[in-house]
Amino acid sequence: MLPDLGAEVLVALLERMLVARRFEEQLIDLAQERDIGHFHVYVGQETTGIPALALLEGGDLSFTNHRNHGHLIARGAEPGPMYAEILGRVTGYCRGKGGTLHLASAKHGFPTTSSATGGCIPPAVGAALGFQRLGSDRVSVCLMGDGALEEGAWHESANIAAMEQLPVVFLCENNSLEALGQRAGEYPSSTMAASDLTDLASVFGIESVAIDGLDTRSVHQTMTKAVQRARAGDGPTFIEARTVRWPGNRPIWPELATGKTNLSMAWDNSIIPEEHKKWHQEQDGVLRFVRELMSGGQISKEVVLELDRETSARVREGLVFALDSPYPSPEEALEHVFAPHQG
Amino acid sequence: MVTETVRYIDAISSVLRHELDRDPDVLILGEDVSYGGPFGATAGLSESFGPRRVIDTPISEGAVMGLAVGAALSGCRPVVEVMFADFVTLAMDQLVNHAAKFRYMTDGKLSVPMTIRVQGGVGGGYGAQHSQSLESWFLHVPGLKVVAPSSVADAGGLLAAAIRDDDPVIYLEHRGLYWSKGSFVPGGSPTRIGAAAVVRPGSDVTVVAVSRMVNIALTASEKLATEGIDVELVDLRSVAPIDWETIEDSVRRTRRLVVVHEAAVTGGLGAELVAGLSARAFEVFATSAVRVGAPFAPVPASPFLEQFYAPSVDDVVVAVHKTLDDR
Amino acid sequence: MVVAALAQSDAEDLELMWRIRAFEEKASELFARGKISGLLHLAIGQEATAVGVCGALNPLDTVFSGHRPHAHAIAKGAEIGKLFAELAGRGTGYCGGKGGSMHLAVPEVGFVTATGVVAGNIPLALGAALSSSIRGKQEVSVAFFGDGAVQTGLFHECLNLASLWKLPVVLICENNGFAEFSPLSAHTVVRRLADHADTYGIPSETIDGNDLALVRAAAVTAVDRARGGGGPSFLECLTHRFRGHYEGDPTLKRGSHARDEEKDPISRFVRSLQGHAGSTEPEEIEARIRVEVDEAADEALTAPWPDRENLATNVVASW
Amino acid sequence: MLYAEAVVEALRRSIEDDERVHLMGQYFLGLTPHRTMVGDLYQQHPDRVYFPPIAELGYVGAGIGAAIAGLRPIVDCATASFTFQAFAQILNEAANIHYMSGGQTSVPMVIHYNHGVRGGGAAQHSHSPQAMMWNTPGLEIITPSHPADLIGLVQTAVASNNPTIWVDHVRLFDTEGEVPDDIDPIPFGQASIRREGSDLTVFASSWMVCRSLEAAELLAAEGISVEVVDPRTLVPLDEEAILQSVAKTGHLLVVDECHLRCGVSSEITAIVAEHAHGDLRAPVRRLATLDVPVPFSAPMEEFVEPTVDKIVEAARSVVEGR
Repeated sequence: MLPDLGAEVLVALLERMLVARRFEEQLIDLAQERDIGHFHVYVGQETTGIPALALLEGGDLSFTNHRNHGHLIARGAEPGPMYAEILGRVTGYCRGKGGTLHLASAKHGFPTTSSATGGCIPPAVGAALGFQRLGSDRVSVCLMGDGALEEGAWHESANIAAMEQLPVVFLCENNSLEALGQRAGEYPSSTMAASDLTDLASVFGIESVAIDGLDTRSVHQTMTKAVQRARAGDGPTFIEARTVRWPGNRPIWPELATGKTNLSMAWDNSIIPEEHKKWHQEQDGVLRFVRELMSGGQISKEVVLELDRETSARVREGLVFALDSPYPSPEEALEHVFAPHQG
Repeated sequence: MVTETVRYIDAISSVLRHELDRDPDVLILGEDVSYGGPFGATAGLSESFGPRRVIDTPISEGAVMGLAVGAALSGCRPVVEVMFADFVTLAMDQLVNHAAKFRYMTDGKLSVPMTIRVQGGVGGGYGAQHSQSLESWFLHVPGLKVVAPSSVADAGGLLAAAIRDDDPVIYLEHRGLYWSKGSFVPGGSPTRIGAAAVVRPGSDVTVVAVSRMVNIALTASEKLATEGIDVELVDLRSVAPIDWETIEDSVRRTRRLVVVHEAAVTGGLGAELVAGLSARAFEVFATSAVRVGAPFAPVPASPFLEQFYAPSVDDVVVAVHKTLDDR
Repeated sequence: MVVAALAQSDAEDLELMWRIRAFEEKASELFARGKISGLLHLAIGQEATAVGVCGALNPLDTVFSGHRPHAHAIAKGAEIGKLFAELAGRGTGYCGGKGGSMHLAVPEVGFVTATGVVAGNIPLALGAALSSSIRGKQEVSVAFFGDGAVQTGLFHECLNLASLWKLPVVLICENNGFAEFSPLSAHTVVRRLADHADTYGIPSETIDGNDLALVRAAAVTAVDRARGGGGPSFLECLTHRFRGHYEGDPTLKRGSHARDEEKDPISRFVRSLQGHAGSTEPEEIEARIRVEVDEAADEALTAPWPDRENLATNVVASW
Repeated sequence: MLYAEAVVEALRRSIEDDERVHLMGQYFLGLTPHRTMVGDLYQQHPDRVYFPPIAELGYVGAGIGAAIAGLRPIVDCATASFTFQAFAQILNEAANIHYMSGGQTSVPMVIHYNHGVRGGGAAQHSHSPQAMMWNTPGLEIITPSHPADLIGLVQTAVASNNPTIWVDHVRLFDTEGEVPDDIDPIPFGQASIRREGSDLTVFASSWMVCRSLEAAELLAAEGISVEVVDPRTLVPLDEEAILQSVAKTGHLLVVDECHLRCGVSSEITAIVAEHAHGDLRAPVRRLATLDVPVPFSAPMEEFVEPTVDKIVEAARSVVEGR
C-alpha cells in the first residue's frame, strides 16, 4: 500500500527508485563492456531504502555497506559522481579512493562506508552515542544486511545501544529470501539459527519489528516511528525489512537476469514473459509501487514513462560525465592518509 | 605421477581434494565453501566429501577461527578459508592469542594443526578493506608459520605441507595469481616449509621477492638482463620461518640486495629482511639495500591509482639500478 | 566407625569442594606473601558449579575454562601440587611455568585449556565438539565463562554456530553478578542471560549455582542431551564470588560479595547433609584437605625454576 | 610528577579544555594501585565518561562513530592484547576511513593501551602490537616515556583529526620526571635526544627509554658515551634525528619491546641500512623481546625481554664491533 503522503512526494519517491534502478542496470551493462571490478547491486530493495532514507534530515548520519548505491541515491547523491567513483575517477565522491565498496558522500549524510560485513554497525552506534552526548536530536541509521547479524559486532553494538538508549535505527534489509545458499524450509537463512531475526534485537529490549520491505506504506510508517523515537530520546529501533533477492543477484556477479525493467509491465500483464513471471508480477517492488500509484490515481502511465525517460537520461549523462572525467594523478594515492595537523 | 599444466587455483583445489581423501581428519571450514567459495577453490568438494567435512559457516570470523582451533586441539586438521585477508582482523584474537600460543603456553602438551587459507592482494579495484597484505603481522607472532606461494607448483606443495604440519600455518594466496598457469603434479609431495628458492641464478644483485612480486621481479630481471645486469632472484616462499641461509648465501655472492613485496614498506617484511641481513652479512654489502613496496597509504580503489600503488616492473628496475649506481 | 558417616559420593563432593576452596585460599595467601605473581583470579564461593558440572562428565569429556580456571581444573581431576607449581612459575608445573594461572592445561584429565581472554574459550569448546561429532565420538565439551563473556560478540557467534550445527557442547555461564569490577547491570540490560540462548533455539536453564544438587541435576540433563545428539545447552548458574576480580586489587571491595553463610555453597551442602545425619565428619574432611593443600603448596614452592634452556622450546613443533 | 599522575593530568586537561572530549573505558592506569586516581577524575566528570561492557570490537567501533559525529573520544583498550579483539575496527575501519572517503571524513579519536611485559602477564597479556599497527597506514602512534612528553603528546593527539594510538606501559607509571606548569602541545614526528653521547646511538621508545637511560649511565662509567634517541612518535617518525645521530656515533643499537621479527627494531635498522649504510662503523644490533610468546614464570619472563644488563652487554658488543 501507499504511504500517507501527497502525490508530489510519492512521485518524488518513484523518481529516486527509478534513478536507482536505471543506475544499476546501466552499471551491469557497463561491466559487460569493460572490467570495472566486483560490485553489488541494490535492485529489488529500492522500496525499502528509498522511502526509509527519504525521511532523514540534514545532519542525520547513515552508515551503509557494500550494497550501497540505492542508499546514496535515496538521500540525493548524484549518478555522475557515483559512477565516477565506481570508475575510479577524480570527480568521484571519494576522488577514486573508495570505489563501489566504500562509496560515501559526507554531504549527503554518508560519512564512511565499510564493506566488511558488520563493519558499519559499531560506528553507527557510536555516532548515536556522539549525538546523545552532544545533546543533538540527530539520529544515526545503520543500514545492514541479514548477514551482518552473524557477526559479533552486532551483538556488542546492540547491547551498547540498548544500555545507553541511543538514537539509532537499525534497518536490516533481509534479502535472503530465495538467495543462493538458502536451503529448503530454512528461514531467515542457512547460516542463522535464530528463527526470527527480530529476536536478536528484542532480547536486549530493543523495539523491534519485521515488515514487508516491498510495502512502501509499512516502510514509511515504521521508519517514521523509529526516527521519532530516536529523536525524542526513547532509544533504538530494529527493523527487519524482508525483500526477495533479485534473480540477477543470485550469482556472485550481478547479471540482468530479468532484463531491463520494463515499466509497462505495471499495467500490461500480457507482456510479462513466463520466465521470472513471479518476479515481474509480485516481487519487483518498483513495478508494485507503480501499480499502487496508478490504482490510487496518483500518476498516469504517460507520466510514469516520461519520468522514466527523464531519469534514464540523467543516469546516462551521469555515466558520460564519469567516463569523460580524468583519473586522479598517481601522486594522489599518497594523499588523505592523514588529516593535516593544525598550526 | 604425471605433471600437468594447470592454473594456480586448480592446484589449490586439487591438493584440498587429495588431502581430504588421504586423511579423514582434514576438514574445510569457510563461508560458502560448499559453493566453491568466491573464486572456486573448493568447488565440488562438498559433493565428494559431504557437508560434515566441507562446512559452510556463518559470517562469524572470530568464532569460526576459534572453533577451528578447538577442533585442531581435538584431533582434526581444519583448513579455514578466510575470504579476504583483511577479515583476519576480525579473528585476530583467536589467531594471535590462541592458535599461535597453545603449544607454548602448555609447554608442548597441546598442538594446533590447522591451515588458514587467506586470499588477498592488490588488484581488481577492491579498495582499502579487501586488498591489504598482512604477512608482516603474522611474521611478528611467534608460533605461526606463514607461506606465500608464487608458483603453481608451490601453491600445491606448500598447501599440502601446511595441512600436514602440526602447527598453525597461514597460507597466503594472491588473487592476482589464481589464473596463472604452471606445472603441477597431482598428489605430489609437499614442499618443505622454510625453504626459499632461487628462481633465477645471477651474480650482480640479489632480489628477494614474495608472492605475486616474484613474477614482477622476474620480468624486471629479464629486462635488466638485456642491459647486461645479472639478477639473482630468490622467491622467499616461506615468510615464517625465513630461509636466512639461502638469502645470506646469495647476498654474500652478489653483495647487493633489493627486497620486493606488496605491503607498505614501513614495518613490512622487507624491514625484517634488510635488518636481518645487515646483521648477518654487514661487511659484504657493497651498497645500501633497497626496499621496494607499497607507499604508506591504504590501497586505493581506483584501478588507475591501484596500478601505481603496488610495485611495478619499473620500480624493481630502478631499485636494482640504485644498488649498482650507489657505489 | 562413624554411624552417620557421609555417603561415599557426598564425601567425595565435599572433599572436592574443600580442595578447591582451600587451594584458592592458599593461593591468595601465597600471592599476598609474594610467592605467586601475575594475575590471579579466584573462584572462592563458586565451588558448586565446578564440582556439579564436572561431576556430570566422563573422563574423556573436555573442559575449556577462562581466566578463573583453578576450580574447573581441580574438579576435572588435576593435581593441586602441579597446579601450585604452575602458579608459582616452577618447572614442575603443568605447563613448565610457561602458562601460569590463566593458561592452565591438563589435557590428560580432559581439562584441555584455559584462556586469559574473556569468551576466548567458547569457540574452542565448540571446535572440540565439532571434532567429536565428525569423528563419531561420544565426547561432550564444556565451556565455563562468566557473565562478562555474554556481552562479547564471540559469544553471540558461538551460540549461533552451536545451534546451527547441533554441537555436543554445554555452555556454563557462571553468573556471579560482576563483569571484572563492575556489576552486571552496568554491562547489559538483559536480566536473564539465558534469554540469549532461547533466541537461538538453545535449551537453557537458570539455576541457583550455589546448590550443588541443582547444578549436578541440570548438568546431567544437558550432558545427556549433548551425548544423545540433541545439541547444545546453556546453563546459567547464579553464583557469588567472595573475592574481588583479582588478587592484589587496591579496591578490594569492588566486584565481590560479602561472605554469606546462606550463599556459601560449602556451608549449604554441609547443612543439607546434616539434615540427614548429625555427622561431625565434614569438619574432619576440611581439616584433612587443608593439610593436603598446605603440603602440596610447600612442595611446589621448593621445586626448581624452569630450565632456561626450555625458554624457546615448544613455540612450534618443528621448523 | 609521577608518570601515572601525568596520565591523569593529561586526561584532565583534555576533558577540561575541550568539551568534545569523552572518555570511554576505565583502565588507563591498568590494574595498578594508581588506578584509583582515574576513578577520582571520573567522579568529577561523570557526564564525560562512558563505561563500556567487555566488548572491545563494539566500543572501539562506537568510538569511531562518535568521532565522526563530532566527539573527540579517548578510548581505552586496557591491556594491549585486547586490541586484537578490536583489530577489525581499528585497522580496517578507523585507519582507512579518511583515505577511503577521499578526505571527506575524519576520525579524531585516541585509542589508549598499556603494552609490554608487566610481570606475570604471560602470553595473553604482554603484547606490544604497535609494530603491527605501524604497518597499517592511517594511524598515528605516540609512545611517550616521560611525564612531560606524555602531557604534550596527548594534547596534540586530542587535537589531531586522525585516529591516534597512545601506547603506554604500566612500568612507566612509577617513574618520575619534571613537569613544568606550562606544557605546550608537542608536534608529532619530533624525536627527543634524551641523553647526548658520541660513541653509540641507542634508539628506544616507551618503557625501553627508561631502561636505556639506566644502561647509558652504567656504560658512561666504563667510558662509553651513549646517545639515547626517543622518537616519541612512531608515526610519523623522525627519521632525520636517527640518521643524524648515527652519522655522529657510527654505531646503532635498537632496543624494542616488540618481538624481534618485523618489530620496530626491524624498521629502524632497515631505514639506517638503506640511508646511512656508509655511516655505520659496525653492524646495527637489535635487542628486542625474543620471538617466543611471553612466558609466565618470572625468570623466563626476564630472560625474554630487553633488560638493563642486556642493553649494556649489547651496547658493548656494538661499540667493540663484536
